[in-house]
Parts: sequence; structure tokens; C-alpha cells
Amino acid sequence: MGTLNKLIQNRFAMICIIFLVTVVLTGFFAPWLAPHNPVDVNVKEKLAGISTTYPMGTDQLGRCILSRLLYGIRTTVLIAFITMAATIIIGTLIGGIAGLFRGKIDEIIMRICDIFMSFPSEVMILAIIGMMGPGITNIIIASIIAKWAWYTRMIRSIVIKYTDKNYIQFARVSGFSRWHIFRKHIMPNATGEIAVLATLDIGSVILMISALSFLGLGVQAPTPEWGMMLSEAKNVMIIHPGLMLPPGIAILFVVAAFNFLGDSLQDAYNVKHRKRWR
Amino acid sequence: MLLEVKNLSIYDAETKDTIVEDISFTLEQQRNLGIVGESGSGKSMTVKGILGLVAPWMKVSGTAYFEGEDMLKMKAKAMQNIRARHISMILQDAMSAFDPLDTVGKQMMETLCEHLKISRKEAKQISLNELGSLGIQEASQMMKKYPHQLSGGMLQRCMIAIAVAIKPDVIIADEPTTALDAITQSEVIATFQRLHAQKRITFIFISHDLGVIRHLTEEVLVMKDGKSVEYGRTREVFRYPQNKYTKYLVDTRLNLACSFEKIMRKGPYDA
Amino acid sequence: MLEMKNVYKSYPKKGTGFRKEKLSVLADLSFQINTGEWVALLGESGSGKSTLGRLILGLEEADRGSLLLEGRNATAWRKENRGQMSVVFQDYTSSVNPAFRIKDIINEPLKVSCRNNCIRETTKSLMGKVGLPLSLLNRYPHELSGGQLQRICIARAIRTNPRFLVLDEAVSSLDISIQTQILDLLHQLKEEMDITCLFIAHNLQTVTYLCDHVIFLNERKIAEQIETKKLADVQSDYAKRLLASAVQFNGLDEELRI
Amino acid sequence: MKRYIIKRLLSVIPLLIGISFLAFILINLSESDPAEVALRVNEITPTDEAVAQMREELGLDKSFIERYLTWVTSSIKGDFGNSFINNKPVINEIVQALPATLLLALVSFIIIVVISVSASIICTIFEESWIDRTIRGLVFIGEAMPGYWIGLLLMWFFSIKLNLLPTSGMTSWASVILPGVTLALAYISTYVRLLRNNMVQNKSENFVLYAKARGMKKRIILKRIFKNSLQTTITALGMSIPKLIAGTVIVENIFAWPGIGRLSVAAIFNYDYPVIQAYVFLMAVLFVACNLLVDIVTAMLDPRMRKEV
Repeated sequence: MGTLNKLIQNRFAMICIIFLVTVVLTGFFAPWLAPHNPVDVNVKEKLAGISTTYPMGTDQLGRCILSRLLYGIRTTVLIAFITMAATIIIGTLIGGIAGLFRGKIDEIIMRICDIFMSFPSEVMILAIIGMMGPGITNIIIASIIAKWAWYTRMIRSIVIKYTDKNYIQFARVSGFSRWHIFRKHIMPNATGEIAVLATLDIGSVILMISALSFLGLGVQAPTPEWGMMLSEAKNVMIIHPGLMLPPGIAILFVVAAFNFLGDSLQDAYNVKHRKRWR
Repeated sequence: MLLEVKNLSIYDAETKDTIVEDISFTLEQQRNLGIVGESGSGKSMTVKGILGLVAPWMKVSGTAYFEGEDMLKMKAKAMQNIRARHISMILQDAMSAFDPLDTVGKQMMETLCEHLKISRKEAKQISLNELGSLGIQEASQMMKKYPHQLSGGMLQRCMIAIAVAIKPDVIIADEPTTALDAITQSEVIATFQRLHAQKRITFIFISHDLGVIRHLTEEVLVMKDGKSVEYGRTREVFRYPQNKYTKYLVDTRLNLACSFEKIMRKGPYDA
Repeated sequence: MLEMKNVYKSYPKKGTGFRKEKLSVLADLSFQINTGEWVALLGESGSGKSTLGRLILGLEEADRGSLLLEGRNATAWRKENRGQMSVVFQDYTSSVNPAFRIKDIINEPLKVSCRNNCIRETTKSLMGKVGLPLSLLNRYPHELSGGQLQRICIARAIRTNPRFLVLDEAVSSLDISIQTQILDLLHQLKEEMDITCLFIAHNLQTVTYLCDHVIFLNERKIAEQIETKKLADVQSDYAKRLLASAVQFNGLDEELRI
Repeated sequence: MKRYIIKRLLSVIPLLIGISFLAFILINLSESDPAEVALRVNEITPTDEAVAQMREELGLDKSFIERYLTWVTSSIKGDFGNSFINNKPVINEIVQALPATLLLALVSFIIIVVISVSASIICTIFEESWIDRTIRGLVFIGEAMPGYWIGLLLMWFFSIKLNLLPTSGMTSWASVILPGVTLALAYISTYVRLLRNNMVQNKSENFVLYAKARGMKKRIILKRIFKNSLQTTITALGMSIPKLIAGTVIVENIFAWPGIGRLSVAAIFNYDYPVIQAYVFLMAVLFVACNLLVDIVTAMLDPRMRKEV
């Protein structure tokens, strides 16, 4: 369809897609691609420079940075994907119900969302992690709780936008059931917009997860994770500042690629979004 | 001769579409010009091109002489002066044409102070007079209102009042009645007719409604797909259309009017 | 066919608050449409004419009053007569799902009244009926012009042979030459089909072209209901003014004298 | 207008009740028994007897609703209980840490306002020029950079490499510069993007075309564009205040800034539930209050809102 063509024509967006696919595949095949075990400590070789055995050098415990970076994809990107998928499923379910049925149910759901959205997401996540303790599962749960309300609201407004379209009004007049309308008319059109939302937001999820790990609240040592690698690099900043670069750049590139892709997707979807001038 | 446009073409550099192609017309003192065409025929773009109101990526070529000067080659500053003093414009969508955050009166006065170099007090007086002569009661109350508090017809009149108060040589009205309800529409048209007769203002009307154009203009330019298909005296063009497309437009329009006319003629008033 | 009695309708005003303020759009409305008649509903923007259409279609509920279809409660009627009521909207671009092919769009209503066996045959004749080539069937909506899309919407609306049709400003956003074509099409359908129709419009000329009765709606109320033939002797002030303004710009040659 | 403010104030009440309830539930999510935790952190062996005593002391033996009500009523009075760690009233700890956080938030708020407003105005005036493109490019990179990474890089460059500014702590006035800039940089991109898009969109509004058509000067037209963007600007910047205060968590930890963000993270590591509870509740209240204020201010600015209510 038109959307896909437009995306393919956008060369930079294609580069982003290729890059992200490569990143995901690299993460998947990390055990075969990484030169070393990412958790193998080798104190003799600590803070080594670039060499053929250690293409990116080693950290303060002598662990191979490249290997840790590659394995880090598994944690960071995977956690982000899981969080996003779960949030979207919850948001679509609840937001869909609210948007489709309106009335009392909608009112109640929206008030609950209001309450959840009164907490800044950072605070909400801190609170939940504070209560349940640090750890991977807990940051995923915390991020979902912090984000679901916003998604529910966005997806509800998307659903409502479509229910106001004439072709849905026509289907209602013809006597189609709500379920039929939702399945045939709303979902296919809304999926694209939800995908745009998710792509635009996944970067911020990655940033948040790595930030929590940086604080020591997320992924626990010795599991390799980019945010945590930065936190470790901080400790040896004075003697070996170079350690800060690989994980930081990795996060920057992945997040930037997702953001750019999200923007291009949005442009491709909204033909009307094109610059207007009267 | 007030305005002479020759071989005007507008080209969209982004989409590489030609929007207006080779349009020529002349506007004589006191002889209103109508530009008719269906949606997308480029009629509105034509006048925006002349006044330099198109987006930067629209390339305008040709000549448009106003008082011996080619408007298409003017600097932005000189063009602003033309728009301020010589050629006023009335837009189609009155509801969104005023800044929603300011009162209508303030925006009227701002325009007058700027262009006529007068004090706010004088500007207010002129605005009141103009609004009054357009048949608006309690004009001073109205000037204190914000755009969202007024109807489309009222805002349309405010635009007309601004345009008239500046005493320009030409007023260009872009679909001035399309967004209005039938009754308001006929009132606004009556206003235009009066202004033309009393204040001796020359108008360019852009419309898709042949009935309105027939009422208001002496000359007409018929456009289709960015090209001019017929240009001449309104009466003649509508009565004996030379071009196939013009004939088609006139015929469909008459066809539509016919049943209504029949019913009305049968009525008791006919006697 | 349709009878409306003392119908009131209002919308909640925007803004937060506990006491919901209401904006009344229709007040104490009563009228009826006889079977087989084409009735026009005329009014200015904001007179509540579209809301009235939506009430009849069941897209909205009235606050008060009763709506009867063929002598029965409207909700019950709709449930039993799926596909027997249909509509054409003003905005043709949002009337069709952009992801569907034309053939899927016009055949969609059939899924309710389940008469799948003769689809091919009638699709063909239907396209002929609304004056469109069969080659359009496999296209997508964005490849069609406004006039063609509105024809598609009409084809879809009459797909299930409905008994009642609402045309909500169905020609208003089209160019006048296209308007005439669509009106001709509707005229022809009126002759061929046994259908009752409510034609919502704001333009008198289009109304007289097509309808037997005219209802003037002004400021939430019915100003006047009259046979189109007798349009010239309307009584109410609003209808007179509307008529006068229409008369003025009707012709292209001589001004129509009345 | 008065009615609108009253209405808006009243609408906050159910929201606050909801928030306090949610904050309370969050705290009770914890898998471990608070009484046990309280004993452990004070290095008392949690025998059954001691736990039971502690439960009574903390009021944990009462019903859920009862506990909620006591918690809310005492919270309103500013009594959030005592810290598990040092047994001092939580409110004192927070009041002690708050000024540092407020200072940090204020500094970065000023930086954000100055830079994002001026950058978006420049972008709007010179739309699609090289400067607009450059700023947009920087914004794009800024949005993808982790805030704490920027902080580390700045710290390394200015404190270690150039030795211009102190690395951490709150020792002199200069110490606020790095954390303030880091905090601001994390948010600036978002705001520049938001404001610029809003202004550019306003540029294509019909009233701008009409202002041009009636021959207004460019300066006056720009003024109108900016005035129309003011509402979005105030909303965005107003809401940035609570976000900044909440967002100090990371920055305070990088630069060892003695504010409430660091306090709360320390509390999380120490399972100091009363502190976390108080932090969450106060943040939510702050968020709601700012939201309310911003709503009222923007409503006062917009004539459409002013009349309607």
C-alpha cells in the first residue's frame, strides 16, 4: 500500500530499519558473535586498550567490552520490546473498550487514567521499584504500570477518531455489530497509528530502562546492560574516560534510529500531515 | 486600466505540478471581474499568486502590472505596501481569518492605524462608520467582541469594513459567500452591489457560483484545471458561451435552476 | 412511514464540572413522512438538521419524544429491518474505508442481510445504475474523483434495496455541475425504486429538483412544512426570506420576477 | 472566570483522593513485611514477638481502610511517620533536602525557558533555513541521548579535563552549574520540538494569511503567531516544573547533590518505606497543583475559555 511505498522511498528510514534489524539479530546471535564471555573476569587484563583479542578493550574487571555491548542488546532491547508489547496490549484492550462503548465505562476508565497520570512516570516507577525491590521483572512491571494509562488514553482517542468517520456511521446504520465494526474498520486502521506510537516511544523506554540500571535499580550485576556499563564507567572516569563511550554511543544510535523511524512512519501514515500552506 | 495580468503561471516546485497556466486578464476601472471555475481550477491561487500570498516553494511567472509596476517583481516591502493601500483582499473563511486572541475591533483599528497613519481614536471612528454603513447596529458593542463570539456573516462584514475603510483601488473577494447561509449570502451580496455603486470600488470576485458572478460582475474569466477557457463580458459569456466547458457549466446551472423557477412561476405571485 | 412526535434533543456543553449544562439543538419537533415520499429538510447551519437525521438513523438518542417507523418503535424496527434503512453523507472522503476496494465497499451492506448468492450479477447492474464503469471495482477510494465516490456511496446505500433512505447534504460539497449529475441520478432512482427519502439540504434549488415536500427548520423548530408544488405561497417569515434570497440568484439571464 | 476556578478546584478533590489511595496501595504492594524490614534495618532480630510488637507500633494490625485513613489524615498534617533508618520524622528529612532540589530545578528551569523559547522563535522566523535545520538536528540528537550520559560527559570535560567546576556535592555556587545544565539538556529537546512545531503550525493558520492580505507588517504578524503559541508554551513549561523536580533523581545521584531525589533512591536501597511513601505522595500533589495552576493561567489568557465558563 501507499504507506509502505512511502517508507521505502525514504532512504534514511530504510537505513534505520536495516540498522535496527541488524542490532536485533546481533543481539540474538550474541553467543556466536561475541569474542568472549561477557561476564568472564580477567583482572590481569583490566582496562586494556584496543587489541585483536579485545576489539574494544576491557573494563575495570577485565571483561571484554564488545562482548558486553553485544550481550547488552539482549537485555536492553529485549526488555524494551517486552515492556512496549505488554503496554500496547493493555492499552488497546482497555482503550478500545472505552472508545467503543463510551458512556459510563469510558468515564470510569478515564478517571482511573487521570489518577495514574497524576504521577510523573519517573516517580511512579521509583515508587513501584522501591516497594518491590530492584530487578528486571520489577522494572518491566513498573514501566507498564507507569505507562498504561497514557496508552489507554491515546488508543481511546484513536478509536474515537475512527468511530466518528462516516464509513463507521454507515456500518452502524446498516446494523452491523460493534464487534464487526471494531474488527473490520477500526482495528486495521488503528494498528498503523498504534505502531507509530510504539515506535516513537520505544526509544524513551530504552532510555528509561538504562537510566534505572544506571542507578542500580534495574538490571543487576553481572548481567551486561548498557546503562549499568555506564554506571561502572563512571567509577573509573578519571583514569579511563574512554569506557563511557561505547555504551553511550550504542544507546544514542539505537534510540535515534527508533525515533527517526517513528517520525518517518508518522509522516508516511498522515498524508495530510504534510506541510500545509494556505 | 487598473491591473493587467499577462501569462501568469504558478508552478509548485515541491510536487512539480503546474497549478495555474498562462492566465491573462485586465481589470478596468469600475468594471468588476469575476473568476469562476470548479474546485481545484486554480482560481484562488491566481489572485494569491498576484498578491504574493503563496507558499515560498510556489514559483510565480508572468507579469502583473499595477500602476505601471510589475507586482511579481516587487520586493516584499513594496508588495506589503500594495496590499496595505491599493489592493485589499476578503477571504473565504471569515471564521478563522481573525486572530482568536484579540477583539475584532482591535484588529480592525490596528489595520487602519497602520495603513492610514491615523490615531486610534480616528481609526475607531472610521471603523464604527464603516460597520454602521454595512448595516450593523451597535457597532461599538461588536468591536469589543472576540471572533468566536460572532457569526460568520458578521466577521465577513468586518473584513469588508476593513477592506473598504482603507479606500483601496481594488478589492479581491475570494469566495466571499460560500461559507455563508443562504439568507446572509444575499445580504452580503447586496452590500457588495451597494459599495460598487456608491463608493466606486472595483472588485474581483472569485466564486464557483455562476448566479453570484452574474449579479456582481461585468467581465468574467472561466477557469478549468489552471487554464483560462473563456474570457469576456459576463452577460455574453453566460448567454452565448463559446467554449464547450463554459456551456456545460452554464447548462448544468440552468438545469438546476429550472425546476425551482417553474414552481415559483406557477405560484400566486406570478399574477 | 416515519412519524416524529415532540422530540427534544440537546448536547452536553464542553468543560469540566458536576452540573452538566446542556445545549438544546432540537425542541418540540413533530412531523411525519408518508411512504414513498421524498421529503426535504431545509435549514441553516446549526439549525439542527443533521442532528435530526442522526436521530432517525439511530446514531443518536432523543432526550424526549417518540420516533415511529412504519407505526412501530424505531429501535425495534431497526432491529428487525437490518439493511432496510440507509444513508449517504456529505463528506464522501470519510464515507468509505480507505483500505477497502470499491467492490468490498459497495458489497459491505450485504453481509447484514445475507443474500450472497447473487452478488456478481447485481454488482454489475448496480454499477450501471449509478453510471460507473465496472473497471472501478478493483480500485481503491483515493483513486476516484469526488463525484465518483459519491456515486459509490449511493450504490452502497441502495445495495440492500432499503425502504428508507437519508441523504445528509449528499450533494452539498460537490461542484455544481457534478451536483446536477448526482441529482439526476437520484431522480432516476426515485422513479425506479420504491423508496422513501429524507433529503437534508441547505439549498432550495436542489430540493425543488427532487422532493415532494419541504420542511423548513429554523432555530431548533419546524418553521413550516409544505408541498413543493405550493412552495410559492409559504407563510412563515423564515421560509419567505429563504425563498427570496434563492430567487435572486436563481437564473443566469434575466432576474426572476415574482 | 471565578466559577471556572472554583469548578477546577473542586475537580481536584476526587483526583487527590484517588492519588492518595493509589500511593497507599503502591506501598502495600511490597512483598516483605514492613514490620520485619523496620526491625532488620535497625538490626533487631525479627522474632515473632518483636514483629508483632512492631506491627502494633506501625499500626499494621488494623484493617486496610483504617490504615489508609490514619495515613491520609496524618499526611495532611505533614506527619509521614518516622524513617526506619534513623527514626527521625520523615517530614524533617524531606524539608532538609527540598531546598537543594528546588534550587537545582529552578536553575534548569531558567535554562530551559531561555533556550527553548528563543530557539523555537529563531526556528520559526527562519523556517527551513540552515539555522532551523541545525537546531532541529541538535534536537534530534538530544532526544536520543541518555541524560545521565550527557551528565557524565560534561562532568568529565569540565571538571576533570578542564578542572573548571566541582565534580559533585553542593560546595559552592559553581556546583549547581553542571547538574543544572545536565538536567536542562535532558528536557530542552522535547520543548524546542514542541514549541517550534506549534509556532510553525500557527504560521499556516488562516488568520496569518489574512493578516498578510491586509498588509500588516512582518513584525506584527510574528507577534500574533507567538501570542497564539503562548498557551502551548505556558502549558508545556508549566508542566516542566514538577517533571524537573521529579527528574532530579538521576542527576542528583550522578553529582551527589543532596536533594530529595537522592534521598528517595537511598530510601529504596534501604527499604525505608515511610520516606518513599512521602516522596511519592508529595510529588503527585505537586504535579496536580502545577497542572491546576497552568490550567487556570491558560484559561485566563484565552478569551474563548474566559467567556465560556
